[in-house]
Amino acid sequence: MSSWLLQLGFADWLAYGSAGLIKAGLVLVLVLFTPMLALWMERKIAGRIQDRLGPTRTGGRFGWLQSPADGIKLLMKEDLMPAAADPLLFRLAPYLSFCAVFCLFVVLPMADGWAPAGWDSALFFFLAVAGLEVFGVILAGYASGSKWSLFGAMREAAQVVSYEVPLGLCVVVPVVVAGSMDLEEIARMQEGWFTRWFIFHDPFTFLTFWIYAACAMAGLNRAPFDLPEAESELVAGFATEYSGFRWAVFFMAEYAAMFAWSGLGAILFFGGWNGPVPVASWLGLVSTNGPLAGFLGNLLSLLNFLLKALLGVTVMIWARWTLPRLRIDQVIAMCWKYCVPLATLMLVGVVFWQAISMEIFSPKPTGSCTVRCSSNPPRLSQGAWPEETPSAFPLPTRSGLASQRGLVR
Amino acid sequence: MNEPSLPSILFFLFAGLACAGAVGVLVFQRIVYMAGALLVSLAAAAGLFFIAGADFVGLVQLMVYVGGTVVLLAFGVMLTARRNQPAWQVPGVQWAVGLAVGGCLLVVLLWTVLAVPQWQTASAPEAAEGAPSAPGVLVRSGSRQTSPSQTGTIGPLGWAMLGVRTEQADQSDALPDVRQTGQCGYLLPFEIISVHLVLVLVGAAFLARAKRPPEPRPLEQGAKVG
Amino acid sequence: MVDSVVPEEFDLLTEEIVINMGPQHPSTHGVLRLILRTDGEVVREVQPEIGYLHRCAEKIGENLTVRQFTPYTDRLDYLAAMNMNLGWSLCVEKLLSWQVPEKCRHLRVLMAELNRIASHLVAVGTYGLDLGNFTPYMYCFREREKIVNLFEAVCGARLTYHYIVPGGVMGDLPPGWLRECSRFLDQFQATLNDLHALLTNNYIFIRRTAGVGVLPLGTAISYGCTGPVLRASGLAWDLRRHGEPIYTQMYAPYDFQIVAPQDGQYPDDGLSPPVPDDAVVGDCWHRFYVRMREIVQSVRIVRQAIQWYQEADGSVGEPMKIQQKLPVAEAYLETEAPKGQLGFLIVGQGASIPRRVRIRSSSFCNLSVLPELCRGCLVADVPAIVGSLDLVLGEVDR
Amino acid sequence: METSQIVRYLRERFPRAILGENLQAFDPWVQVEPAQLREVCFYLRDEPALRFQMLHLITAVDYLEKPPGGGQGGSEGHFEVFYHLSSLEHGHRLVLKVRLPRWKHNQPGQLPELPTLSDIWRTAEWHEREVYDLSGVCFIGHPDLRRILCPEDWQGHPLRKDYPMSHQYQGIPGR
Repeated sequence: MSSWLLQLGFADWLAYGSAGLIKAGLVLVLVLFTPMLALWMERKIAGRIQDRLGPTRTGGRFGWLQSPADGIKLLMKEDLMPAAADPLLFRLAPYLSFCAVFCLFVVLPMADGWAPAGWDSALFFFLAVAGLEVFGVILAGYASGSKWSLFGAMREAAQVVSYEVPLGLCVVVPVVVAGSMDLEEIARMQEGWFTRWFIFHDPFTFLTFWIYAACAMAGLNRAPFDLPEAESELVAGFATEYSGFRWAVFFMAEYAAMFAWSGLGAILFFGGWNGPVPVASWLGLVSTNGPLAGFLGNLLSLLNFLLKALLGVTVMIWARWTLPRLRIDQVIAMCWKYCVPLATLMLVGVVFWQAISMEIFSPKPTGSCTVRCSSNPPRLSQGAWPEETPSAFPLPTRSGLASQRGLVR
Repeated sequence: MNEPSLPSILFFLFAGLACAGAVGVLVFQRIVYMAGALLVSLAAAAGLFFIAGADFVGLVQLMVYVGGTVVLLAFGVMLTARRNQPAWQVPGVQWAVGLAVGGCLLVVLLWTVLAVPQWQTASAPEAAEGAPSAPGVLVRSGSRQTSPSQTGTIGPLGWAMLGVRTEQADQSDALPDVRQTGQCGYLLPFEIISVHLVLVLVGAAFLARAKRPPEPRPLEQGAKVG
Repeated sequence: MVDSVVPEEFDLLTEEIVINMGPQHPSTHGVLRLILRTDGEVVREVQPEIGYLHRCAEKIGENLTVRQFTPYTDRLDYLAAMNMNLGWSLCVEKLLSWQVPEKCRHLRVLMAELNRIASHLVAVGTYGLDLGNFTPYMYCFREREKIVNLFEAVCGARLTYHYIVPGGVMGDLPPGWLRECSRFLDQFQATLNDLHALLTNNYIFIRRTAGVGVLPLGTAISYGCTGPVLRASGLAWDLRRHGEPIYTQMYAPYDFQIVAPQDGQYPDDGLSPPVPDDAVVGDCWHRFYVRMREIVQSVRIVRQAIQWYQEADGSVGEPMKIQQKLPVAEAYLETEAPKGQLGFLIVGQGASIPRRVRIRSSSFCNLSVLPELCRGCLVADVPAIVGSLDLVLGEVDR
Repeated sequence: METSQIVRYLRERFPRAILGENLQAFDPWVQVEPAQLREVCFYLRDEPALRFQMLHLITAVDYLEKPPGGGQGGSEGHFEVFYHLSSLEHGHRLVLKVRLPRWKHNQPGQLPELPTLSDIWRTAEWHEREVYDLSGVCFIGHPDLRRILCPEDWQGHPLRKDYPMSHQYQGIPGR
């Protein structure tokens, strides 16, 4: 996009600026649309689980205008702020949370090449920004001035901060398998049949997915780990004093984060934009035969990705309406006593699995192979890596990885 | 100043933010405002790293400092949450001493900065060829045609972990066999030491816990809640 | 030298906060205010404050005749109004030493047990809500609506029925009502199985309730706890079997079990799941489980009551006259309400208006044990314990 | 165990404390002398043959002068406090009655006094608070004698017969 604008002769800051703005706009549409969709799904699924219909009147039989209706209602609500509140922080908190969640979407690759901004350390950026969201909640709890919201904020901070650790460990497992932190690279490696998905790659990644799912739900404060907004104890946790649009922003941040985390789960374990069956390659919708086919293929991939993410959101909603809530000490104990050790075990397991599988499938010729760097430090995903590279240690080289998986480079 | 280029604009923006945040930490009375200002300055520092092309360090800055330390600071603030924050009145003398010491430090810094040869000739930063093409890092065109000079730092870091001296690779084309020359990189041992350090700190914190019997305090009869 | 006081590890002396939970708190059932002195997450001291729903029913009782006071008894425990009316009517009949015809007794048992099922359904549903699970609440209220529709068909009201009155009942059953009632009972067991799956056997529910708020039997008796709270602590004491003759004769022909754990296990009724191994007798889980099993027993009683009612013949008794004179005597009678033993004391003074009406509320005594249960628990446990006591503040405050 | 046997146990143990009894009433009761109430209650609870573990109810009944409506009733003003006890082991029931003057030393405003039973049966703590709150009987030795149902700053005791009905509370008119 930016290079195309550059050719048109714009000044570089104008070109990059406008390209960035356009992409930000697209991502904003996505970040605003998914909470509305998720809210509608939550109401409908909750209704089904509880043997009732859910919204049916707003906008036709299925009540699909319910979310915009809620949004408008929240917009029209009076803008309340408690007297004991700290005015600046009280207003700032929801937007801080929302921006953090917005940044999560920046690195999610919707299709091959369709990532708003992709580095080769995209996953790391995802984790770094995820840590910011809890700061918004803490500010909200503190700025509301009431004991109960302070309680809620402290609980949430304790929970989210402690669940970042197992989440970080779980996320590293697919990185070890893929050998790169670039989400597009990880997704591209899972092309083809669903057997190529990392979740079926080896028993360790399979177990890691379930730990990831549990930790993601806990990290998002979704039931059965939704302590901070535990209605029964803390009324509404940190969001007690919020109403109207500010509360809606918190609400959107939560649902968008839910979508982002299940999207990340889809990329890391369920093959990102690759469907279970390689339909795109059968229909020839690949970028090699023309930009139009490539575009259609990417559209299909986008559909795949969105469906997988929504599947994850559905599971979270389903869990919320069937399971009671855990106590704060049980949640923290589960994190430190079960999730972290298990995730570490899985990490060690997958590392050995990778090392052993490479030794078995592509034994090295005798003598040591030295690792040789090309002129500029090579980028792993670039693949500009000479075939046979001697390495100082009996080290599985990149090419070993490539040949083992039969990737044509 | 000739035609402003994107990196220069961003650079000034982030540098300004960083300085403003730092000053904010000093100026604000309320401790939560200080935490907010600290957050702004550290995030701006992360931005500076991104402009400098060191995306990994930028991310680490974001994750460790902004995501970790400031959250812990806010956590600490909330645990000792006092409604009426004590406003520290700083007597005049301390202001004077502070300004004096700060001033000297500033002078020394400015003197050393201006003494750097490259920055003397060029007034505008974009003239310095050394600055890697930041835009490539920040806003990468979606269609993966990464400009040739595009240098992600994750890859080389990975190899450096395995003992490859990536920084020497730039000079000589063929990398000498690491074992013969014995110039094995020490990044991995360095990392292990830091992890070890974390464990030691956690152990120390655990051992240094205060040990004293709890004194039960009965609820005053008919405690009326204020 | 081993120091005598074993120092409790103290990481950080957190400052204790005094917090108000209620009276508008969503999880305290009705207007109950709890003053919690907490140290971080641990609750050091709980002090219940009641009286927000105090209407001084006893003073009203001293200004109305016994028949006029009956609607007030509906408003005590508004979730089990039939049982309240039954208790009041039996106490008046004891004072006047009346006997109601057998058909009326079976009809009263039928109504009382149906209302017990409805009351326990509310208790189970709101308990799920306290622990964060919204779905069982909906299932319970769906079934309760069916029972309330049956009551509406009988006496026209859905919550405060004023159906069982001293001397008999206000009116006989409408035609087809019994068929409707047995059809409800037939499809009811499916919902119970859903509730067991959602709550009783749910691992998280067990972790939240097993071993929480353990009430030893001695403390329960000393604090006057009765009903499911007492039975869950291991004492098989049910006034329907161990009460006064005027009350136990109503339940004499019925075959049902008294639900109480004998050293951790329950008599098998074939429909309820087993007890998990980390549930301690007298904890929240057992109080919840006793109510679930009592629902099963009440269903059995209602089925038998339908048979007995159809076989019995004669009138269903006619309500006493408004200005009925009371003897100069006192009569105190306790009956087994869903929440516990509900007692009425009437002191007659020869006129139609009694000298004193006194109401022994079971929730009042069950609530008084709360400070004992909540000492040292976590803030998240307080609603779990309050929910397990199944309090109705209308009965506590009178 | 028959109530008459229970009364005989009591009379042997506390000859002077038992002032009267009525076994033919619906609920057989025994009148106890206020001063020795605590000893009688300890005995009733701890005696293996009696084992009255449960205190159901504490009630204060106000026998003021001739009630309106011409019923005979008691003539002079006095208070009677009922204690309903029962034993879960033996299944028998007993009512203790204590007779008190309406006012201490007959000066209006001085609440009559009774020893507390809250350390014998823990349920007495709340019941005594309620009797104090609504009927105005002071219990000596009660750990936390406050009003339980009415607001803290409520004047008067509503269940007394001579309670001014058109009471006004913080500007809210009574009847």
